[in-house]
Amino acid sequence: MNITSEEFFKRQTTLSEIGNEGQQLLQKAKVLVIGCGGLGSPIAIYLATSGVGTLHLVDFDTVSVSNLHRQVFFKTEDVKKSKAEILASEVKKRAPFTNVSFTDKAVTKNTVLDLISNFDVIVDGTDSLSIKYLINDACVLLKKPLIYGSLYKFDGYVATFNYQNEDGSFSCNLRDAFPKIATDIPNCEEAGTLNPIVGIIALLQVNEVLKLITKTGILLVNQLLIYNALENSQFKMKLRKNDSIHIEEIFKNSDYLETYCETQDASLLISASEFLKIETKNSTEVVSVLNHTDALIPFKVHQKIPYRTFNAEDFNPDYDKKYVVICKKGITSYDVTLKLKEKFPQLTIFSLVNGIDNY
Amino acid sequence: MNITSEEFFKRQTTLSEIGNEGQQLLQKAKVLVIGCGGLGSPIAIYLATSGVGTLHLVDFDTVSVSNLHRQVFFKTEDVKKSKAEILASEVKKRAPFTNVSFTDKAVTKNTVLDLISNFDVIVDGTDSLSIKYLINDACVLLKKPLIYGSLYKFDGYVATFNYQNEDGSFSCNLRDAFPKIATDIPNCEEAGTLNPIVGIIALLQVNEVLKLITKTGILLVNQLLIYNALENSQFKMKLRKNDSIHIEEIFKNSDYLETYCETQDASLLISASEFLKIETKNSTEVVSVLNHTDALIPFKVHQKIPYRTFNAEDFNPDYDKKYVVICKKGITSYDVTLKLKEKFPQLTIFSLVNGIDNY
Amino acid sequence: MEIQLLFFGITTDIVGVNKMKYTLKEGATVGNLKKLLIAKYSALKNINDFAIAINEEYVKDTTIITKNDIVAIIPPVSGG
Amino acid sequence: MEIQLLFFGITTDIVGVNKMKYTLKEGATVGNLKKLLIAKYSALKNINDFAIAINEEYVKDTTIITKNDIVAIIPPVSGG
Repeated sequence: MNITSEEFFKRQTTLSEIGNEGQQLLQKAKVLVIGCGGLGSPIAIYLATSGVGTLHLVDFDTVSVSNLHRQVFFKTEDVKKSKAEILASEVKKRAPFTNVSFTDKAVTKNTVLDLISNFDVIVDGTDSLSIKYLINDACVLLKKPLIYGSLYKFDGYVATFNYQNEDGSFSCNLRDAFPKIATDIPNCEEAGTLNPIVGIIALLQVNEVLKLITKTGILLVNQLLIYNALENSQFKMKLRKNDSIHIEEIFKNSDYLETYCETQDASLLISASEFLKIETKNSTEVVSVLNHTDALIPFKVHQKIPYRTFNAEDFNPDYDKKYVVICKKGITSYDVTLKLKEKFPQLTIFSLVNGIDNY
Repeated sequence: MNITSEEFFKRQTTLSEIGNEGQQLLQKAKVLVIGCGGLGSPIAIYLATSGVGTLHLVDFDTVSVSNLHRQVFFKTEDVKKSKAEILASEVKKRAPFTNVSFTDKAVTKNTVLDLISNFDVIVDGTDSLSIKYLINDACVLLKKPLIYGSLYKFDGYVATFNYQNEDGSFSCNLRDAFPKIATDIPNCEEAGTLNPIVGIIALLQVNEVLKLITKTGILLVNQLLIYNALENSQFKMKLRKNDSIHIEEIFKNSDYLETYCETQDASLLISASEFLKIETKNSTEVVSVLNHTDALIPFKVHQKIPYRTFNAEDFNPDYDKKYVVICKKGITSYDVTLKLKEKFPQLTIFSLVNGIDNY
Repeated sequence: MEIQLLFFGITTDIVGVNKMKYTLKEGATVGNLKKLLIAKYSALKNINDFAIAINEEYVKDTTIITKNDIVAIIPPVSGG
Repeated sequence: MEIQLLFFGITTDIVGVNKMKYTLKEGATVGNLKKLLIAKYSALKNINDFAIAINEEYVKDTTIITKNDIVAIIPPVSGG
């Protein structure tokens, strides 16, 4: 079939904000998408079908079954195949005016500068905090605009970082919001999410790229937009340049390797199977620290102390009991266990490993 | 490959707001998606990969080239094929736990009640004002919740209509915001749009469906959410029940046929080709009513009177001239032509048909 | 008194901006405002089919507008 | 004085809600508030790596909080 770009992009060029001029800017643009998962896959497809002329996709990973609920451009038959490769082939099937290529290797400190140097706009669709900083810092060093997106459960974050103003200065970047890579964030396991917020954040990133390239609308610069899918609430945090941050030095001195969860002290932990053996004993005292006191718990609970109001000072220890503290994921229960052990060192107390979720 | 639902939905069931219980509610749910275009296609795919158990897709139309920039689950090879059929096959390729079927016929007053009666939730992805009212009214009659979405250029609207409250009453519906089908909306031609806002509205609709079925979060009831993609601004209009509206009667008395553009008086119009013949003559006076006075115009303009500030009282007519009023689409220029002709009946004045866009 | 007007959908095109300051007589109703807007922008002649919100709340023609109110003009849209 | 706290990302899980009223001494700074929150919710111990916004504006630890301020606790997120 003979498909003309006039016909393909008719519904865009009819917009006075875009026109043929805007369409040509898109055609000439070179965009790099790093990460081809929940964010990266719609980003790549929507950018290509918008008419971005050159697109390069990067992801080291292969498709897994638990990706499919939110990475909707992969099909069941794609499981175990390269994400970047499959996504590039999906782009080809629907975007005849886009030149698409891919890299199926991880981005590292050694490769990042070379990788981004040939592109006009960098889009971050990765799911690793340290790689997000690596990309941010590299964009600052090479003066590239970065379209940032990320999420946790129902909260999605979006921003356009390091955009060059007319006076030559650059807008805020990730380190103006979060100066250092937070280590020790309590929950390192994948938190889970529903697919709409992932798609919404991806499309807000696409929207930034199109606005930036076609010089239309107002970019999300010097701010961080947060969208919450449970309440449809939008929050915009205004940012300010932090002059005490020297990214060139940081880049030189960092290795950008993953940081890991705090390791929990094994002597304060009880596994689900061990707990099963003692849970019905009279000497066992189960303490729930769930905030929702009416949550269904699959075993008997003797005390409910919502974490929100927990205070070690108020606790009356019974030294004849063996305490097991439980919560959903084993994070807040561990925290309570630590505090009680600190205050009452003679107490026999354990946190249920990985919480009710793993019971 | 053996794909289990546990593995497929792992990242959803891990959320305490969803869990296995929420996943089962999704599996049992029957959702009808009417319209399989820019809104309907991501809606169908994201709902299916979220685990909605039964999905029925409706669209009478076939894929055209100018759909492809925003209807991203269709590929170039799908042009001229049935949208509903292709979309159903795309669902099957990625959602092993969804039972999907389709209808490739238009929804009419005669078929709508039968169509929606078997479903728990109705999603409107259509692009016709009168069909949107038809679906709304049918949902009210059959007491079905309706997830509404629509858009114009960069503005997208979303709401959950006719949701049954615990006391048995129903939340607001489309007619509480817009009591009657607006006839005569100035611009009936397709206005054009960029693909991210289309996808964002679709995903906000998906988000409503998932919240509704799993009883999670806060629904967009008794309000209309408007998202503007150019400024990333969100506006929520609170609605109130309008007791003077009797939908049963309206349904009985309406035919829900498309309303058309106001017809412009041909004696006040000049076509692009006629205009070409006279545009360089001394007697021709070209008046631009574009609001952007620095917009590029592909021919000589003698006067610029931004439509925003136009007032027929301020106009000094020169009866020796032949006036041609121009704008982008021929809508505001026609309006100005009408007003000037009314005030100065002897004036020779024309509006350029379909505006600069068609020149 | 001064109020703020917001425009959505097709009304943004008709008026040419998506917001503006607007001066109105004390005690004016939504109905009065509609008439004034039609007089100024005749392409808004269908404004009676549009929704009007004051401070994000749907209002009727009889509602009285007060100083600094944010009045939104919300037409139906039909794209999909 | 009373202020409003908003929580985002992981902090919603730690605290169990996404907003709450909170009472604070007059003249308290963002730094003071952080310490109080860590004392109450020890899992917020990384709060120094989080962004704090008052009335939607990023602030430093030395900023003084005033009555009715809306203070948002914004942790980094890493999902993609």
